Amino acid sequence: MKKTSLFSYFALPVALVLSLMAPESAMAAGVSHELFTVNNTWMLVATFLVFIMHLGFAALESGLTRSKNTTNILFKNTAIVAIGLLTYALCGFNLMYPGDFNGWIGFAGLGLSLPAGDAGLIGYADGNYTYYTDFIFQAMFAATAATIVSGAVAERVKLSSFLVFSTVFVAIVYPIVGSWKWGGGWLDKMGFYDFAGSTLVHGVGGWGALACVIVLGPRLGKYENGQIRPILGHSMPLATVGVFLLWLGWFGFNGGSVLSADPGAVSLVFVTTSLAAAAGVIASMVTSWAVQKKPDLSMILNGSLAGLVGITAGSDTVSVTASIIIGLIAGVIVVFSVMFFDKMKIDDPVGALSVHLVCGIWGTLAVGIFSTNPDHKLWVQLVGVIAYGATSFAAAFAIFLALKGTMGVRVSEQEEMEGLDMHEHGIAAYNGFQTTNQ
Amino acid sequence: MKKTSLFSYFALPVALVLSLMAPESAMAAGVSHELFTVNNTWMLVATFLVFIMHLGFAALESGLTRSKNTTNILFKNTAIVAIGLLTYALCGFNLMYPGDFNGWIGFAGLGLSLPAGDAGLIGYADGNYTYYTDFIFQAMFAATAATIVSGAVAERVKLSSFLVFSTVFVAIVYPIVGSWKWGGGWLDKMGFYDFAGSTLVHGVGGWGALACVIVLGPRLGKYENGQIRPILGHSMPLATVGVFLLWLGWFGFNGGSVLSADPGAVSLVFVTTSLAAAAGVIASMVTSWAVQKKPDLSMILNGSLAGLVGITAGSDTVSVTASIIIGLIAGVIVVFSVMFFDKMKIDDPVGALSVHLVCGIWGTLAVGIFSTNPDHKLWVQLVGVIAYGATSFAAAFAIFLALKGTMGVRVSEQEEMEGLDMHEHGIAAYNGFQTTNQ
Amino acid sequence: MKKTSLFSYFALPVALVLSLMAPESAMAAGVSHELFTVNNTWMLVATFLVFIMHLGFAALESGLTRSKNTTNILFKNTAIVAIGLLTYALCGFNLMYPGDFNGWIGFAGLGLSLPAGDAGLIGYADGNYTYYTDFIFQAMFAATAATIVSGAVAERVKLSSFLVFSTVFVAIVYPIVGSWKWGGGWLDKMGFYDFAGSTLVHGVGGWGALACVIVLGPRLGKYENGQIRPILGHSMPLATVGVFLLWLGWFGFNGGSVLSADPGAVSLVFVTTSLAAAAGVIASMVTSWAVQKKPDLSMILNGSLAGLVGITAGSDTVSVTASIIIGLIAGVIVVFSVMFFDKMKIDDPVGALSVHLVCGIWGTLAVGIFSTNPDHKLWVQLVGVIAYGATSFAAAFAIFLALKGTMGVRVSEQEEMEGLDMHEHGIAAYNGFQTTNQ
Amino acid sequence: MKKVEAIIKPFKLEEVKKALSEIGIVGMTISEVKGFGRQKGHKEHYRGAEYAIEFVPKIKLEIAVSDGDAEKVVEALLTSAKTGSIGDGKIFVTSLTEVVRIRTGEMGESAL
Amino acid sequence: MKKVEAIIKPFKLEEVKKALSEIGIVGMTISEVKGFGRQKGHKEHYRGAEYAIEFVPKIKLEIAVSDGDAEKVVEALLTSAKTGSIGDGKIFVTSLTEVVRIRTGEMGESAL
Amino acid sequence: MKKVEAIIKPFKLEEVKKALSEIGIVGMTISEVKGFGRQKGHKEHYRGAEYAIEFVPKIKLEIAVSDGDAEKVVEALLTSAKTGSIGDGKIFVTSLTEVVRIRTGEMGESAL
Ligand SMILES: Nc1ncnc2c1ncn2[C@@H]1O[C@H](COP(=O)(O)OP(=O)(O)O)[C@@H](O)[C@H]1O
Ligand SMILES: Nc1ncnc2c1ncn2[C@@H]1O[C@H](COP(=O)(O)OP(=O)(O)O)[C@@H](O)[C@H]1O
Ligand SMILES: Nc1ncnc2c1ncn2[C@@H]1O[C@H](COP(=O)(O)OP(=O)(O)O)[C@@H](O)[C@H]1O
Repeated sequence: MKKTSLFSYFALPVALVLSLMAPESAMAAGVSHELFTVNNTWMLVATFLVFIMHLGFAALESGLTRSKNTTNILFKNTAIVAIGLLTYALCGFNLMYPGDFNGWIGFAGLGLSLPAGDAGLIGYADGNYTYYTDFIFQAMFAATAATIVSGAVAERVKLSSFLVFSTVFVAIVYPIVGSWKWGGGWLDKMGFYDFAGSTLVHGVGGWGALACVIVLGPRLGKYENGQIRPILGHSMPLATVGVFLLWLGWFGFNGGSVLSADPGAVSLVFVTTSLAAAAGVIASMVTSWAVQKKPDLSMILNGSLAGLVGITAGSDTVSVTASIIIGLIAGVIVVFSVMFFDKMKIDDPVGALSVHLVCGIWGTLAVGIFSTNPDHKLWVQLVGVIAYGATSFAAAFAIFLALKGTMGVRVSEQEEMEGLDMHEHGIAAYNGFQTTNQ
Repeated sequence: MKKTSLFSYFALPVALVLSLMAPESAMAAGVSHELFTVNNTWMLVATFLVFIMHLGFAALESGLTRSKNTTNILFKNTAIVAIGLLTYALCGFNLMYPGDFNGWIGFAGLGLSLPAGDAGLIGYADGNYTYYTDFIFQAMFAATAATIVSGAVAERVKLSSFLVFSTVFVAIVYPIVGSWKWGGGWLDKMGFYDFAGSTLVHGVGGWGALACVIVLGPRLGKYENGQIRPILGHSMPLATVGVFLLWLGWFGFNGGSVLSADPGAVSLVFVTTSLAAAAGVIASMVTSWAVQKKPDLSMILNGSLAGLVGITAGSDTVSVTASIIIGLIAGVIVVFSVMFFDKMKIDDPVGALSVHLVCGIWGTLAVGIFSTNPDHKLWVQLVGVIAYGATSFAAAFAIFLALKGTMGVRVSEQEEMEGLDMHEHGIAAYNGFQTTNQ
Repeated sequence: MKKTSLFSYFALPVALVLSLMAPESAMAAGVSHELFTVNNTWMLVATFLVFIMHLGFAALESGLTRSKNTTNILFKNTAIVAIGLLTYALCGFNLMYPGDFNGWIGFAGLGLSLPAGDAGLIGYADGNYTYYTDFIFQAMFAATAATIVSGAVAERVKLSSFLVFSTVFVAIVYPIVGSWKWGGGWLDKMGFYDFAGSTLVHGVGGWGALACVIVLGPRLGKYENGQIRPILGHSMPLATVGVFLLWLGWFGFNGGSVLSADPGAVSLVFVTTSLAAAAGVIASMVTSWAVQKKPDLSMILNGSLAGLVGITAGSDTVSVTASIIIGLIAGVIVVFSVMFFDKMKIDDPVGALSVHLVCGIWGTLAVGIFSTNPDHKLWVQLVGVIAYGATSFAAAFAIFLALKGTMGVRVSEQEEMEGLDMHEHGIAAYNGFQTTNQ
Repeated sequence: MKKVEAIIKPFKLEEVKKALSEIGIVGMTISEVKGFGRQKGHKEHYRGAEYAIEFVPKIKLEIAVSDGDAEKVVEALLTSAKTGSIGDGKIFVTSLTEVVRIRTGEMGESAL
Repeated sequence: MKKVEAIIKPFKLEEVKKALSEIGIVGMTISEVKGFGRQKGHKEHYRGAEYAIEFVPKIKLEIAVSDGDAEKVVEALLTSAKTGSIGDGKIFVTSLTEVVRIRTGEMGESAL
Repeated sequence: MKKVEAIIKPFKLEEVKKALSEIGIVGMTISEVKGFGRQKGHKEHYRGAEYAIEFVPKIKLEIAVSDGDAEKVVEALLTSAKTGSIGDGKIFVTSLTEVVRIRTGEMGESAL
């Protein structure tokens, strides 16, 4: 049971009845102010950890692309955080957690509103966190879904169109499909399980990315005469900084998804998360060493993220050994997946599809295989994967196609060749040449 | 009520009388060891978050300046943290929180001294944190004021003079003016409100920066024949890393200024802080897109900081909607302010004046406009702004002028043209040329 | 008393007897769920702080070396985290904390196993943290020892051999010698004190590094015709980012070594840690300014780390004044030590020997000099230093010599001259040249 | 022997290299340069102030060839580097007094 | 036609460019180079050991001009690039056999 | 006067510089270039796809010398830059019409 029942009722006048509906967590009345405070503190720590993932994405994506597009990528990633937070305040939060609803779509109204009475404090979520903590933690999550798309469409997407796409995707698509599970909707009722968002965040972002990449087409020169021409990332240090920050943020992403500071659960999640990431590194190292004959840094960076995405859905519900297996498999998958998408001429500069989409699916299904909870069924997980895939892909495809027909989604050939930095922003990312202002 | 009454008495022999003076926080006797522990833990988390802001400043300032001065900037920022911490231990802390004093200037003695009895632990601050936590959290704050100056004087200031200036500024000026409000001095008595330091930290640093920049003059070649010649920052990735780390640190800067882990207050501060930053990004994006015709990355980076500085004074006392408005206005202000200072031929390489001084003023006044607390009056806020401005500016001006007359404050023309890195430090920031050691 | 008695018994069926053995901490039965939760939360925060040190090492080491070897360094540092975590799960944890053992070597079995009963939760460590927290916090420590070696052997070591070395070192050597003190072994019984690992982590890593560097020899061209030819680090920003992140991580490294959120102890550790680092900066600045005539950024970066390593052994048990003295001395030592190793033709590209080994020794001895606890004796500290030195050095020397005789430990001359990045990994760290994919 | 130097647009390099390979050129040396010319750099804004980007990134190729091949090389360059818009670049031809292959000490055309 | 190459101090570029514009030069190509010469790099310390900075950053300009303009260009360079202290740099003049404008295929002086 | 240009392997620079100093050369200018030649770049893999590294990092030296010294310089280069394996590089010699020292305005051989 995750973000569900805690949220469904906050619009009710008497929030204290909440305590009667959530038997497996402590009674609101039964949670001391002390425990409430530590729970809330941990959730805020998790919040700033998820925040720093945005810097992780910005660094990773710019590191794995060319320097002539770096300003553009940094700009997008900065803007997306802002867009994500503001739209989530405006409507996303209340779309994702609409309270009592038909299970498919509901809306609790524009803006934020602190529930009356002490429901805004200790009574809000059984003493696990305040209303504001709930909002800000969820808001940080929301923006990550759009950021995933950013990496896949890098180096050719038109800035304005991308900003419009992100706004719609994060303000409407992400929260509506999110409500199906975390808002207590139909998939939640069916028993689908996705602890921290292998599918709800990474899958949704990944499907969106796939749709956009298909509409957009590959970068100029990537596939020529039937051959794949690798386009090298311009800065491995930047990419590495990005991955470590993402891993750091994942302690909050997964650890915060416990939705309290419960010592047993949070510490287990730290262990499974870390070991899956480590296993992803080792497996991708061995795989890339075997397949490419040399150990590819960019692959082990992807490998650690693959392990992290893989463990996200089940990090609280699988054994330590299972977490290692999940990570190992994710690390193997990601290498072949990167090669597969390239063979399909689906151009994804940073490996976002392989990491977030493919390993997001793997992680979600892995719950059905490895969960220690017998209620988790593989077929239900599969239903969830398909439902999210179909909807997110279709929605993103439709939005992006509409943008293509109106504003256009791709920069001009000249702009792409000369770099988006000078054309979209008028400023290069690196201005080290001695001649510029001596 | 902020850092005031908690500190005013710690030199008293019987610290437990404290509990009688602070009715709105829990009685010291009434705070459990558990709550004390979580409060203190949060304050330490906030401490390390503020610490990382120093890396944020170092990265932002070096990113927005030329590569020939990068080593110098990194050096200054590393040294300032050290200077800030050590001088705060030596005298700053006891100047800023002198206990009972005349409201203008007081001094509780050199060095740190753990109050006797359990006043050093749970009894020290009503169970909100220990004496050592208090010191280290405040010490991290102190150094930021000097760092703000560092950015504005970059690329031409003499290293030794700057280090002397910083030492005096952070050891004496910052804590004395700080005592007027946070130490319980005359402005505190008057009802002036500055939650986390829009004026006490950012304003003081900003006024100091303005004084130094005026004494120092612009960089060679910045203003020629009545024209502004932009000097491009050498690394946008570095600047972006800096801004994200600053934003991250702000969760501790503002969140820690609650001075306890109080769930309602800290989570509200997280929300207002984040949304103001996000609003700052969006507003500066729109403004720079409209004014400059292209969306300027350096402007939205400044924009997020503008929002953060703007919300700093009132982040616990304004509504969520107000926080967005404050951020939006800050984001607009910062763009025009950058242009204004350039027109005035006041050369500020990183926008420190616009971000910290101008938006610091705006944030302080915004409390008078948007605060939900009727005790906060706009005119009192204005008095505070003027008092801090006059004093900090005058003090910085005097110190820097004295240095100019003695050690000199500016590097030679040749040094400025060839770069401070080789002349002051004998080492370039980047040594990638193949010829240096093959 | 540190990690000792808490661990010695976790294999016992009735873990609750634990509470009887640890009189100086609260009774397990006596620790409330609230305090347990905050303790555990702090330990998890400390865990992610130690994690980020790995990024710190990666950045520092690649910043202080040449760009042609950067991919290689980033690769090694990413792989080591993974190796460290996985081997610690496999055998390291149970070698280091074997429970009741002969004091020299013991093994509690392969893999992790949650102790039965509530021993895995509140009863596991007197309510200070859970079993999983214990493991993951210790596992993050383990990997740092191997990373220290990485910096010293940079730019010439063969990747595969280094990975094998690290695996053996971190899986077997580090935990076995670690058990002598933290596992409750003979040095613990003798009264040796090393709070957070000046010797157990930094010393062990440093001695290992010394052994490897001696076997490996200096980089080509470092010492020619009896002269030292400095090889400049390629990126000062990267190095600076690394040092700030290490300092950040140290709040968890030392702060987490309190092994609970105890407000007095953790906040004292924050103060001593910060002031020692600051003092290290100032002392190394003054020393390098005096000796080299110019203030060397790379030296003050090493200086802050020197202060941090120096305070690690005694950060909970020395006075604030002592912490400053320890840091100042460390800052002086590190400058001369760097010069000394160079004179000895022991080539250490990043100063790892001076920072971790030399200041690790200094910090361990400093406990004997400055500790407020009369039980800490200088001669016992010296015994510890010698015991750890002899064993770690000998073990590393033997392993690395064996590798030299079999796989070889050094890349070919050509590879070293042209850079490890292209030869070991087939990818340069920076691909900014316009010609690569336009 | 001649040295043909060409200043071209960076994204044309791949094509130029191919064209040269096709006419049998097996060696060349390239470098990053910045060009100033009719292709006036655009005006941009940075932090609110206007600046002209006067120097545009270019690639410089240097190709040593026998006298006979020089014309062929120039022609190959002309067709492969051309986009037709301002800033396509220049070709400069100079005479080489001597060419030596360092590895073998060969001189003259056999060193090419 | 002639190619004038000048090695100058980086911070002089702006001034040199202006001087050249004034005498009607509309095209040039510049690159980053490092110079070794009488302006012996200073001795510096890095991590306690001394090292000599022998290679000093310089800018290289290449300007193709008609034979008649060469002297004017050299003169403009001489006055604008000069500081009077060691390391001001050198000017080299070579003969160009041919110049071609890639965009139009124009040859000779009209290609300049 | 002559300009001797040499394309060499980057790690040979130190040795070459020493060899040139020994024969009395006090000035030179170097730059980073990339070379394309017989030393075919290896094939590498990046993210699973093969790519050829066709351009290899090289250092270009430019040395202006009197006609009489040119041969000596070439010889010094030949011995000091040689490793014997493919890719050692080339030496190109051209005639200089004029050399000027910016600082003093000296011309011809005295400007070297
Ligand atoms: N006189 C010159 N000397 C050296 N390089 C030149 C000269 N004129 C032009 N160039 C180079 O050729 C490039 C293209 O020239 P430009 O005048 O912009 O357009 P076009 O090639 O269409 O005439 C310039 O960027 C510069 O690098
Ligand atoms: N013989 C030479 N060949 C090529 N370049 C040279 C030569 N001599 C000097 N230079 C270049 O000119 C620059 C300035 O020369 P230098 O001897 O330092 O001072 P000056 O120009 O005052 O004589 C050098 O840094 C180098 O780039
Ligand atoms: N025709 C040429 N024109 C210009 N530079 C050349 C030419 N041929 C070779 N080079 C340069 O010389 C370098 C070495 O040449 P290469 O053919 O690889 O080996 P070798 O020097 O052993 O013949 C190349 O990388 C390139 O920089």
